[in-house]
Amino acid sequence: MTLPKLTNAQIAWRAAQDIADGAYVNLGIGLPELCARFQPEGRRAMFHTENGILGFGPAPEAGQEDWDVINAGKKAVTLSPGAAIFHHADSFAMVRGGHLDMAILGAFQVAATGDLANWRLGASGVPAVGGAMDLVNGVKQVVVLTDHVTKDGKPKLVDTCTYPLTGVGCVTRVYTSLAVIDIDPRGFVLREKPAGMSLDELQAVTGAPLHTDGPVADLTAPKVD
Amino acid sequence: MTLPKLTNAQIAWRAAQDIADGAYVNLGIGLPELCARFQPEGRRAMFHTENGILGFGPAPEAGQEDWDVINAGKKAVTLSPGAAIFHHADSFAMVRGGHLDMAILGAFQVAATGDLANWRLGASGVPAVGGAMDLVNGVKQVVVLTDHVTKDGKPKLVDTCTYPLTGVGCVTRVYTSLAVIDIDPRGFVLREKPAGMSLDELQAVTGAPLHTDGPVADLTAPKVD
Amino acid sequence: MDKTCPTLADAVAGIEDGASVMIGGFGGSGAPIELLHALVDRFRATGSPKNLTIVNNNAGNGGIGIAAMIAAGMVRKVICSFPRTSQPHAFNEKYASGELELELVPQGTLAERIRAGGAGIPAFYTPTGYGTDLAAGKPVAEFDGKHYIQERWLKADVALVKAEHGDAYGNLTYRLAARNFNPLMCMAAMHSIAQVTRIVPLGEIAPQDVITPGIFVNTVVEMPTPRQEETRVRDQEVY
Amino acid sequence: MDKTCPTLADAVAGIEDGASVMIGGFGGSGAPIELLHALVDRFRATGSPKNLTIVNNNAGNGGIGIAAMIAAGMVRKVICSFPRTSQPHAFNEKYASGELELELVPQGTLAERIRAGGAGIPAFYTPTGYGTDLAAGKPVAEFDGKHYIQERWLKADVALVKAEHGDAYGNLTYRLAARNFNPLMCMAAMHSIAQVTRIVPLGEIAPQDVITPGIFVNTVVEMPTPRQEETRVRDQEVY
Repeated sequence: MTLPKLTNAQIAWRAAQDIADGAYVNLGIGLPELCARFQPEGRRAMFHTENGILGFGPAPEAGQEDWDVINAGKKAVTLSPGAAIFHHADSFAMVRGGHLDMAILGAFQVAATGDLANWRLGASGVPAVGGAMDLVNGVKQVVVLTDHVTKDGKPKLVDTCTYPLTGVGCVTRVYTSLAVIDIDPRGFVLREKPAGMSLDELQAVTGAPLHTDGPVADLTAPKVD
Repeated sequence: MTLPKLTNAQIAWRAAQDIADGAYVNLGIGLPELCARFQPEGRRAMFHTENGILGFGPAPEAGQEDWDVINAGKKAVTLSPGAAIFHHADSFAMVRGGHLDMAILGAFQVAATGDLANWRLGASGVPAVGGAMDLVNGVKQVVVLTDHVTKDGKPKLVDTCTYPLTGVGCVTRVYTSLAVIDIDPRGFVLREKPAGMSLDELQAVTGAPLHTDGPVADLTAPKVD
Repeated sequence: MDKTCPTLADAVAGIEDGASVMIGGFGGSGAPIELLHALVDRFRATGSPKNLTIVNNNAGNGGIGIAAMIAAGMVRKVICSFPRTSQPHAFNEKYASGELELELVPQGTLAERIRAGGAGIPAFYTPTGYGTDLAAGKPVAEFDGKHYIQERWLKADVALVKAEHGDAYGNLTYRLAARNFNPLMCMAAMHSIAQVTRIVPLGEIAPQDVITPGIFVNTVVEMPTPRQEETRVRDQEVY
Repeated sequence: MDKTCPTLADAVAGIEDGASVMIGGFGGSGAPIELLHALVDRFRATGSPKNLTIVNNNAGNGGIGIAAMIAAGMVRKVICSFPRTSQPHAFNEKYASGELELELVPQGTLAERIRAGGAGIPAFYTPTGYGTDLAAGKPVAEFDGKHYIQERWLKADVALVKAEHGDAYGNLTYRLAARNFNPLMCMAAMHSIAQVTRIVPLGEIAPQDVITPGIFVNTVVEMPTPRQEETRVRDQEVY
């Protein structure tokens, strides 16, 4: 079966539609970073990066990089008017102190309890955590962007995470290639799915029960990249 | 008996002779503030004030005050070249974190154990603590400047403080109107006393035993004000 | 996103009865006197906000600012390090009569508790106050052979601060040592209101010169001619 | 009082075997590459300092800076949040062979532990890491119905940082987001050494523009032409 999946850019586009004007937002490395491209017209979020910039703008032209203006992924960004620079303790005061409205992160697994695993696949290899554990415990709303399944087709939305946890009960919304899902005390609550996919088909690639709560909308996104 | 007492300015002068060049020093409100006037030639200490200035200079001319450049006693000071301004948490990071070399404070009582009482005379009245408790627990060396006795002739250097404590075992040196005294595990160790006063006479106005440890020097100070 | 507000009265209109209010400044330096007077005006006109808990290093001087709030009867409790001032009569009278509660906190602990509130640190250990009356009832712990007491974060519903420049995003700078408690209080309050001498266009404050990033500020109101507390007290001004 | 030092080699001459060394920067931004290379030179010439514990957000990239120190065999342990980089081979090889110990710390906890070390706060509570493998063995406490773990301060013998301007008293400014961990590390080390692009006369840094007050700095050395890590790694430079 070929699933009617959104591309990564489309997942980011869909998530970006829910970022409010003026929201303070931290975008994780990789897929979440793409959200910055797709802000709806008339809205401007204030993007935060752990290394001490609030209100940074898009990447500079190649060759115009200033390597003292970078994001958490060590990519060059730019300073928009009204940006602020601060040290790491102040940066994580913003994070831990509940001042950021939203953290948009990637995931290896998300559990129906809101548990998140996104920092380590197992006991081997070199572990690296960065700011993920701070973000999931401090930011007001933690949302995850991810493919709905792993490369070999296994569910990434699960009953219980089998990989080491990043945080306990922290995720409240997931945007996947196949669904928009809220997490509340019942577990996964389906909000959107592709029009061409039945609830049973979606449930078959999801590792924990999908609840519904009123009508499920169609998951759509324009062609973007 | 008229005691051969140093004046307040002379006590401050005597203490100032022991402030090293380049030392970072916090001067308490009142008598300790006078030390800044008496720095030996060729030395320059860096004075710290709790409200967020390091390296302030003398008071401005009357009428030239800038009320955003004040010390902990809310008196106007000036900014010397090389001064720095910072917020209160950073200011007390300097204090609590052991970055200041010396705090020079006043006292109601100092005990032979190094306990200090200087913030409250008893249960009545309005209590006020300011930064005293932070200073005595954070600064590398805490010294006290005080008259040797109270206005009605009672010892201020005592066996056990009867007033509420500011800090436990924190004072290591006391400059009084009649003596220079170190505090070590033995208790008060007399270093200097007026030439015209016997050890017995000094002991009679001191509330705990005065030990000696080698010769006791003469306590002298020029006429200053 | 525009955090600017046209008037001092509008800026303080949302403060509710019983609110905890952090007030910046050390003595008069950095004290948002005009915001406080707008609050006194509102109280006189409407009876609100009352029963306030205020957090400041001091507890008002003379007849203006915090002293005017206390004298007006808006304040139930003061959390501060040093209520003694050159003219402390407003505080002293209400304190002596039992109308005003006092929580005395060492100055560095006060600053650190406020920072902790802003930084999401619910508790920390400090040597400050160990073995004294101000440690009464607080947990004690030993680290590396030395004793420390546990202190809790301090947060507030509102912060009122005085800054020099501010922009529409809420970025602030402070004049010289008027910085003091102000940046910390902006971090620790649910709603931070800054009176600024000048509202400047976005970008006029260079990113590296911002002292309080706008994320910590909700409302910016211009007060181009603030009069310093020290001058007002010298002039025996009573608000 | 003059904290300036004539050469990079002199600046790092006092660092001892077994020392803990905080190294500023995030990736290449704010990384004191030239000071690190002076330290590598000294190790190659004398065999010292060795068995270092280094504290940084990362663990070296390519063949320069921290990666060169690790490859040279000077480093026994790394305390960091994110050892993965674009070219992590120096770390990965020594880590895989067991020659290098790793203490992994969440980035915000790392920053806060360093600040706590500088601020005299021996321990604090944070929600970060609660319920995860990185909380193993740490005390847990509940405040207001939420769980937190206790973290200890982090101090070091030496800090090596990169600043933009510095003066004889040790006051520092940083270039844009090169600030990152540098001011915190200056606070937390017994001896802080700053390479600065320019040593400026006292007073040229206005008091309100000082980012790191000189009390936190012991040695200032001018390095007028620092080359950024990103450029060196792109050029495949190996020190």
